[in-house]
Amino acid sequence: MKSGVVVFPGSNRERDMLRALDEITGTKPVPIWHAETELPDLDLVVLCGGFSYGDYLRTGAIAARGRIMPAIAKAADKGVRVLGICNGFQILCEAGLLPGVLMRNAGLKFVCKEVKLEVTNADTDFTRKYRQGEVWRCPVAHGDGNYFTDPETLKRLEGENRVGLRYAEGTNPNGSLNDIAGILNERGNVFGMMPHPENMIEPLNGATDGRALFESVLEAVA
Amino acid sequence: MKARIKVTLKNGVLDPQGKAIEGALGSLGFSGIESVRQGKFFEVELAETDPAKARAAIDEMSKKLLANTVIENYAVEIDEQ
Amino acid sequence: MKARIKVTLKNGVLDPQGKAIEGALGSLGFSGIESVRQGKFFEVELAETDPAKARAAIDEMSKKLLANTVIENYAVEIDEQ
Amino acid sequence: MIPNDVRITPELVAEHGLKPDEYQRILDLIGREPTLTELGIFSAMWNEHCSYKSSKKWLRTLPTTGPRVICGPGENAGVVDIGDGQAIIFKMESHNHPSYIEPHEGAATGVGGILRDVFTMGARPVAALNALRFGEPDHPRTRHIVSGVVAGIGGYGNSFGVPTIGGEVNFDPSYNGNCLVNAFAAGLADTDKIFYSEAKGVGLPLVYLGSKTGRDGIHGATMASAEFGEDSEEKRPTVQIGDPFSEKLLLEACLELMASGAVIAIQDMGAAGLTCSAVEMGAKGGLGVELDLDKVPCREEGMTAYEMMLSESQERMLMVLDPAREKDAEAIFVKWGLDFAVVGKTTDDLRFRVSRHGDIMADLPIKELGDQAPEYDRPFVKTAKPKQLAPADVAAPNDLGEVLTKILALPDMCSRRWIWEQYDHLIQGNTAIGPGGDAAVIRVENGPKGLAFSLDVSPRYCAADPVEGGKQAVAECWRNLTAVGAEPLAVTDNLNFGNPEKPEIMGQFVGCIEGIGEACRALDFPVVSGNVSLYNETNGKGILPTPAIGAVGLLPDYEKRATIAFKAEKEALIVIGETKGHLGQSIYLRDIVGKRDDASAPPPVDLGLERRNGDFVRGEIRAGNLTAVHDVSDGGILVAAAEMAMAGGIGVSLKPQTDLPLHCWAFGEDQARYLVTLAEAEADAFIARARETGVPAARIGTTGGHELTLDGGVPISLTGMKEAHEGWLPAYMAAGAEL
Ligand SMILES: Nc1ncnc2c1ncn2[C@@H]1O[C@H](COP(=O)(O)OP(=O)(O)O)[C@@H](O)[C@H]1O
Ligand SMILES: [Mg+2]
Repeated sequence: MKSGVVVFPGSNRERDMLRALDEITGTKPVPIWHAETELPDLDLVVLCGGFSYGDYLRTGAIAARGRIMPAIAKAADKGVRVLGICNGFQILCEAGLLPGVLMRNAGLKFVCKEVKLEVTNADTDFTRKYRQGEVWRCPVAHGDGNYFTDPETLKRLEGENRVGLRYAEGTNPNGSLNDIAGILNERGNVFGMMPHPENMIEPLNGATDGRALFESVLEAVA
Repeated sequence: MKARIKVTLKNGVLDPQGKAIEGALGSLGFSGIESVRQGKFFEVELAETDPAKARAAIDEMSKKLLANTVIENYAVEIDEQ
Repeated sequence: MKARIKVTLKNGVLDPQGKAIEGALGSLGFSGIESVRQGKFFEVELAETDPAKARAAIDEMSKKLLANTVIENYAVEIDEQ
Repeated sequence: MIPNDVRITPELVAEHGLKPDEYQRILDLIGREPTLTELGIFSAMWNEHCSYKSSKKWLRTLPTTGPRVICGPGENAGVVDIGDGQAIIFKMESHNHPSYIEPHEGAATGVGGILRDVFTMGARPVAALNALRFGEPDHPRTRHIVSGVVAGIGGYGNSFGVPTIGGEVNFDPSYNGNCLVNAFAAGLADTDKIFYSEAKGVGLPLVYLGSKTGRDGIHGATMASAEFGEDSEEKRPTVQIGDPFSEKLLLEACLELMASGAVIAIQDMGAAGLTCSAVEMGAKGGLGVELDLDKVPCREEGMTAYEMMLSESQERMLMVLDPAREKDAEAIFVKWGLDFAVVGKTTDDLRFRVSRHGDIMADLPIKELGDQAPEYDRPFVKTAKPKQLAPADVAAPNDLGEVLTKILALPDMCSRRWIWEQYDHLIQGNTAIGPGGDAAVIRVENGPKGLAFSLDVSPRYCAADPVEGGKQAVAECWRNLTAVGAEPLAVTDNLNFGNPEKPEIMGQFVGCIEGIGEACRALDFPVVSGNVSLYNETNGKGILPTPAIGAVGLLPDYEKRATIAFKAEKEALIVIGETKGHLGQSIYLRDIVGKRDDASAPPPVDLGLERRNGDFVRGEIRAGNLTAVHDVSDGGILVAAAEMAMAGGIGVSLKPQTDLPLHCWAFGEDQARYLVTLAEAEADAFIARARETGVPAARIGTTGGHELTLDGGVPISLTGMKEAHEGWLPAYMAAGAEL
């Protein structure tokens, strides 16, 4: 699987992501500089975690208007898988590739801890290697993960089964609507989530529950 | 020419900061606070000297970047002098 | 009674946010932007009906919580009606 | 000709923190009245913070060399060889006064400064820790300072992208008006790609990199060394704002530039930015420096030479570049969107010359400014030796269990989760042991090596007996590294004290350094970097002597590490080291019996025993014989056992074999001790091995169940202990109005 990781000024989990993709997909992912206007031919484009442009103004707001974004939107239209983790999720929302916004955590504090995630839709390109309803361990590390959208959009998201992951067992760390941790676009090829599966892939991390997420995409594009 | 932009959350959009501030003011002993909403405020210095053109430009900037129109409203004020 | 509080950075205090926004507006193709400063904006609904009392209370709140007077200034506006 | 605009009055001299004799020295040096800019430069270079004038004499007594030391004190950070052509580069630095004035930005810029010290030398930061000291919880300002400092540290490190994996926190009235924020950072570099600040070569371009210069923190350096008085409010506007985003860009740009081979010398702009960095680079290289301030990128209109030379705007660097590579260098900085300007050059005349609008604003001898700054041998009185406290002198409580629960919920003893959950301790994906253990451990990229980090000092011990307290701080760091299976390599220190012009405070300083030096020598634990913060007093009230030690250890294989959590039921719990029930200066004595400022002696530190016991434990960990390890410190055996139980979610029943009064056995703080667990079947053989090496080892209990029971006493539920332990800090912070 050919994958690439977009690097914005202020991205800071690109190395974690590159390592995870390398290890799990067996193919070296390519870093993609934000100032590019075209993407190489890829099966998966990842927007990684960090504080792009310091997360100044609004998280992900400035990156979402960056030079590379039109190319990413184009790829998404063509059906290329796009995965946004943490700041990547925030960027996808700001760019309109996913609905809603990620607001300040309800507790108003940055929170770095392990949470439980329930797979509420195992029939997606990003979750198919999990069982429906499976609950897995994953760390979060963010100050703005409080997913919010208007009632209509929320109804559609739920109705169309586009909530892929939910915080489970009372571990919602940010006040997110309906415990939403990760959502899909209509077409199902763009996925955004706040937690960090790339930091849950080897025994060192305490568990390997995050691997299946990347293995899902691997299988989907195969 | 100077422009001032106020960005506020639309009604119905939850405002974690506002809520927290409300609570904090309460525990600081302030009473009779019915609601607190937090927004943003920008001051932009422009080379443009024509107020109309300036307003148009600022409006553009607000739509394109300064406000997330999904959840936020904005109001522009232009300093004539 | 409604109060509006504008909180802005004191002159000369570094404003990383404003700096980043300035850069972003530039790369979005907006020209002639000389400077951008970001501040905060609060709307507070008060039970208080006496404008003078309201102003005094808001002033207190601003000093104590809404503004960090080490680096920020604030300005209060009271809505009479 | 130098335009001498401003008359230099005695008031002006005093305002710059210079003593009359120091000003006289300036006059003798330059043979004329200094310009205002020159006065500012002298005040910056000769203040305590930059010149170490009160501490130098004593710092020299510390051991700073060893087979693994590549670079000791004198550079931005210390450099230690960890094999395979790799080095760990680390240092700790204080930002106490700025953090008291504006907790969030003060702490944030403190983190920014120490990260810069590390990547200035070519290292990518891989770990950050912090040692924090706050006033008593009931003091009206404490909560505000805690919340601001923690948010500031997290806000900066999280955005920059370094895992913040440990530290320590104390609350004490002596910090009411003067909190301590000591930030530690460590980075990895290849031993053949380390960069230094010593300028080399005459006529080479001096390049300014990073953010623009504003009026930030002017006189910050002088402030950082000035005792706080009622007027500290007025000092406020000098506080700098941290910009972690620019710092992250600066990191990437610097590492890229260094890899390109264009960098000859580099120095970050910290305290008194442009002045300190330019003078340090020239003085170290035996070169003069010429600065044309008109070339300095400015954020504000009409900045004067004085302001530019004293500005402490953050996220800035000064470099000497290979002229042939200037263009590539500039391209890299443009790519990262940072300012880049040639602001001067090196000369061969050993002068520091600064010009503005074509006028010479300063023309000074660079050596005397820099490495030949004044030095004092301050008078001191040694702290009187405290008296030993006999176990019998301390009353026994009626209910040990109740006391244990109380201790677990004390401000100094409770869980710090509320703090470290605001720090990204997982980023970079190499965290093997995060916050909450004895030492934090990270994997060295791709393994198998690991690095361990710990910050320690017990100020109450240091106050009672500076020498023993200094030894103990080093010993506890060494023990914490050992307890995870690491070989202790080297230390950095952050010496926080009161006003050195007071002989009894100077006596504390001298005593602590003596103890630190003795311990570092005995444990082959060289001091490779550090920082001194003096005048930590408000209205004449001195802080407890707080020489924080930061230590680094090496694990050949990070998989062979030990953690404190009980792993299984029915395992043997064994104490290593001798338990004598020493209660002098113990948590039990201070917080349960209620004797603060008690004059009793802290536990004596026997460095021979430390080494013998520690080496044995480390060997057993590496041989894979132990399932859990925890060093015994504040609160004694009972607290250590409770922490292991809570961490593992497994109870323990304790059966002490001792003729000591039970509370002395339970809460005594004798040094050089560890608790370890291993399979029941292996216990006897283990104890035998220990005895062969002359290491005291005694079986004290068995793991299992969901309670802690002490010798048949009333069982204490794990849940109850956890509630007490986890509950205090969140409840305390929630009780206030802080955001
Ligand atoms: N207590 C100490 N022990 C050992 N070295 C010290 C101590 N205090 C300062 N140093 C060393 O003196 C040099 C200057 O210290 P400092 O001014 O804090 O560094 P920087 O200028 O990089 O902030 C550094 O190399 C530091 O390691
Ligand atoms: Mg430095």
